[in-house]
Amino acid sequence: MHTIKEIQKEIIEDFAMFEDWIQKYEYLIDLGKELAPIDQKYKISENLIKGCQSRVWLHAEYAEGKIIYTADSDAIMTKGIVAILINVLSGQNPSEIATAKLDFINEIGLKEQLSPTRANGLVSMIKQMKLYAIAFSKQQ
Amino acid sequence: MHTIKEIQKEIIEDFAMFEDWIQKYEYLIDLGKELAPIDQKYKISENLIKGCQSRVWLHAEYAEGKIIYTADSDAIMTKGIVAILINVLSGQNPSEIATAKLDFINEIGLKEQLSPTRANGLVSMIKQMKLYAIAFSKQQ
Amino acid sequence: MLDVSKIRSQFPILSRKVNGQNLVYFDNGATTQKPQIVIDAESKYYANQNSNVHRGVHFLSGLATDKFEESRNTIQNFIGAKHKHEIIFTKGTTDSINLVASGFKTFLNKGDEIIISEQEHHSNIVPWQICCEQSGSNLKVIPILDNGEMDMDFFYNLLSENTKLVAVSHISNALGTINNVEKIIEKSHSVGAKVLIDGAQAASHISLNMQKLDADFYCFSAHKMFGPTGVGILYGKEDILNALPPYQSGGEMIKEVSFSGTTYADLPHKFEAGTPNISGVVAFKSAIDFISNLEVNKIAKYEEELLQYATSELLKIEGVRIYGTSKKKSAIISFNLEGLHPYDIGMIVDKMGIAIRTGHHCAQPIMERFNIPGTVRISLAVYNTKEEIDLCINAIKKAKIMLS
Amino acid sequence: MLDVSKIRSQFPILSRKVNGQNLVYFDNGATTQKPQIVIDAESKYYANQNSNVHRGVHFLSGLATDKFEESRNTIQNFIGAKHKHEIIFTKGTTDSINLVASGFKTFLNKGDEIIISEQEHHSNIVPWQICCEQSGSNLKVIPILDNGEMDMDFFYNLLSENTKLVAVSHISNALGTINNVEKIIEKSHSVGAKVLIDGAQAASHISLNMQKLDADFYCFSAHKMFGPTGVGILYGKEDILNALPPYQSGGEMIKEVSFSGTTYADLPHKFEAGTPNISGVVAFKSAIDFISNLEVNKIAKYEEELLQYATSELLKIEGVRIYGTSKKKSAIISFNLEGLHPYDIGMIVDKMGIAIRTGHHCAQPIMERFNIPGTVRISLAVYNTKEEIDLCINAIKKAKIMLS
Ligand SMILES: Cc1ncc(COP(=O)(O)O)c(C=O)c1O
Ligand SMILES: Cc1ncc(COP(=O)(O)O)c(C=O)c1O
Repeated sequence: MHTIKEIQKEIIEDFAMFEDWIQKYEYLIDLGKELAPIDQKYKISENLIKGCQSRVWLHAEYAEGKIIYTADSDAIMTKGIVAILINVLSGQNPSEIATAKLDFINEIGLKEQLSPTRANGLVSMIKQMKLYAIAFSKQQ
Repeated sequence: MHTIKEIQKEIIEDFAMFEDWIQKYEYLIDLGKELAPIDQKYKISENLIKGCQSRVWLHAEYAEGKIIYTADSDAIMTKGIVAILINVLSGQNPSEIATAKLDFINEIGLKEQLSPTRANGLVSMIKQMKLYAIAFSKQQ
Repeated sequence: MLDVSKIRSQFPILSRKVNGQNLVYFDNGATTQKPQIVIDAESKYYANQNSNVHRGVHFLSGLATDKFEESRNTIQNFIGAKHKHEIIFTKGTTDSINLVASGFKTFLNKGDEIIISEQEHHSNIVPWQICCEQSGSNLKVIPILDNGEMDMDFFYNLLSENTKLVAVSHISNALGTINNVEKIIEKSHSVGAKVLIDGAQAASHISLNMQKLDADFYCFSAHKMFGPTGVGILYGKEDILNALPPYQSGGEMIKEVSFSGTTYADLPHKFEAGTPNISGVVAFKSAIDFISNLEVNKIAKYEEELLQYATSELLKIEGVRIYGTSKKKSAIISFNLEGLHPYDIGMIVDKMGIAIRTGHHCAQPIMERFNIPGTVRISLAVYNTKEEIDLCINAIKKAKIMLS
Repeated sequence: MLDVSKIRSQFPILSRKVNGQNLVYFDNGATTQKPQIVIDAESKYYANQNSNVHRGVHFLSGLATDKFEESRNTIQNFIGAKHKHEIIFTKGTTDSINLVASGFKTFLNKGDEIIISEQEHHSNIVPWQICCEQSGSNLKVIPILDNGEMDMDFFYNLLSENTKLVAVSHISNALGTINNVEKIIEKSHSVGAKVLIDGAQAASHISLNMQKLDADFYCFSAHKMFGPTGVGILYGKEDILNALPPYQSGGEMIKEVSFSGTTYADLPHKFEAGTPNISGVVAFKSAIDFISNLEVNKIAKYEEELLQYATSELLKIEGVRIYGTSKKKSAIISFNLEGLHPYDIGMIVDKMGIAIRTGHHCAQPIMERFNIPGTVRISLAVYNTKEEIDLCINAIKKAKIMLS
């Protein structure tokens, strides 16, 4: 298992290869399509994070000192970004997640999608992922 | 007795003599001071025309086919203009007053003071003078 | 014929780039762009005329007041209102509707009814929900048909002597439907109900005459008609405005204030508490002048041409479904591509410089009606062109390929 | 030291002529003039950034939203608020106070009390009269002393467990008194009452820190601090704003709308229904930057110097009576000349290019208190000079001669 830092570095390297936004978006779309499905029983309104336009469902499970996140979104581009975030944070331990600096967002040019003024629910999703981490770290 | 038109012409000639606003304002102040006082018993709230800043009291009497106006104001400049309006309209017959065009206002440079957006009550005063005329003309 | 390239040259923003592409601005239903004369009117106001209005004796105060009131005159003429003081300056359509809803509730009793439609913008729904809740009245809703028109027969059946107010949009911002407001007003009046028309999407697209239309209230926003943000109009018939209690209080809306009692100023000041958006109101006049110079009817004709073209090009794309297909439509096209989320389409066409809106357009009940999360909306204005439509259609095709 | 001639050069209107004379603008209490950077910020917004905020996916919508929210950040920092969402954009101080008064009435029961002062602007009187009337509460008034200060002992006696809200101005617009709001807040909180401060005259003249001041609400207007018209701020503590019911409804203040029920958005959107005055909000940031660059404390010091000078020069004129003579005063001088009507003085000095305000300054109870029809008011800003004061004093002397 890689650290959050290492995974971010890899992602930055992946994105550095793209020549234009089209390649980048196509990659996000692919990631969205490939995201491991969330168990249907977690796709409920309690797990719904509402942006104005696209919806995100997030579920977190804690086992053996690590948090496993699963998620879904109705918009595929959002789902692609969700996939990256899960890639970075899922499987890490709570205190790492709670204190993680997600610098890679700026560097791969997704800053805009992840700005607090955007209507896609992603900012609330990151907040929610960290809240889970804080809650679970108290159980440690 | 001169007609409304003739009096207006005289006033325009009077004002044409002034070289600057100081002379004009001094003249208005003098007119204000000289305005025949309104009978105290008419200086009541029913006869009050409220601008935002200066107040005007207006009384009208009808006798022998003519309307006699008396008025007062707490601001002397307003009173000066009131004096001119009384000079023009008082002593005329109701139908003349009701239909009078007060062109002289533009020509003597008082347009601004008599614009509907000004806070001195003069526009309402002219309206009120004409309303009296219309009311009395129905008695004719 | 309109000289569109000349019109375009008056809008500085239209020559900017977005994501390296020429901007194609198709989000006019949300807000329009501003011609240079409007921008200049605001600058000029601040550089040369600025002062607080209405109560000052000094020159600048008189000048600002004259400019401010000149705008009121211009708007009176533009919408054919009988009296100047029937024009109330507000912050926008939402503010105008809230003003009426807040006052109107004092006219209502338990069991009275207000009618709106399923097609309304949230700003013409929620104020009435609150108004009804607070007055014990009932809110009735005219459903819409599959083509986006109101179900008029349903409406006629709703009307009764309990109906006190009918509040509907002139043009639906989510579907583009031009509603038969003349008929709605006539029928509503026949049972003694008042009518409020939400004209936010209509005011620069349809020529207006309040005295002919006979609406009791008509609301619109300057920013949707080439004017500044933060300025709206509430038109109301004199007698109703006189009967309506004041809304906000303070500043200029007062005749006399004392601790034993306060009396209110006459129209329009009664409804204009506080320092207004003076620069915005002054600049709004330039926007109206801009529209009047082009002539609303010519604008409407050109927009109709764009609408036809865009609709037919769009329908060539497989899987397109347009919501709002009534015969009388404004240049607003709401659509979805089968199997795709509107948000994804919006994200991709944006990268090609094209500004379209996606989402529920503040009209969630319509989205529920059609059981969709939202739509992609193209809304056109007089400065748009067929070339821009071509660019947009290509971008949508590209998005479809990327997303499928 | 401030370089006043450099400051003046940033205000284009200050080089205009009025009635053939150089403009001397002493009506800053009504509204201030605008520096070029504020004017440019509005133009630039419209020429390059304009779009509706908050819900759009496209580039311009994001840009406009970022600019809009950047203003909120700037204001948060400027007034030392704890949270960004404690900053609500309104139309102006009057709008802000009405918003609070409308919501606060739902917290009140018969017999509860609201305290204001005799010194308040109508915008901080009438909303509370209506709020009390509608909730069956009682309005209590702190009288003012001959020097224009509030009678603090009277205030302490008014305070009781019935007191639910104290609403007073930071600085009196008619008298210039700087009120001891720190004390008022402390004492009010000690009986559990909330405090609203009307900061319309204070926000660019006194350095503010909400977290230290501990006011529950603080209201001010952009147009009185070198910013655009049509923009105001309501600051409120998070928990109280959360408890307060929404004011206007529609547009962005909604989470979900359906005919079975509507839920509201979180702060700050809950209180920002409808398209806001986007260009005004964006340009307001430039006004705050302008103030911050000069530093509020340096502004205050310079204004104090002007105040001292103007007061002493004015008192040399025989028959002058100044209303408002407390030790802590802002650069506002209200006065009358014995036997003369303020309107007449205003008319004459205007002809000499001098813009001063005359009348009751929307504070009629104070005029009643001193038994006068109004006053002449000089209100100074950082771009004013001693030379201008000399011109004004001469003009007043001239008026006195003409009128006597
Ligand atoms: C003390 C005070 N309160 C409130 C107001 C009202 O501000 P606005 O007109 O910007 O709403 C003013 C402005 O005159 C003021 O001086
Ligand atoms: C039909 C309709 N009504 C009301 C509104 C609200 O207008 P504003 O946001 O200017 O208050 C809009 C704007 O989106 C609209 O399209």
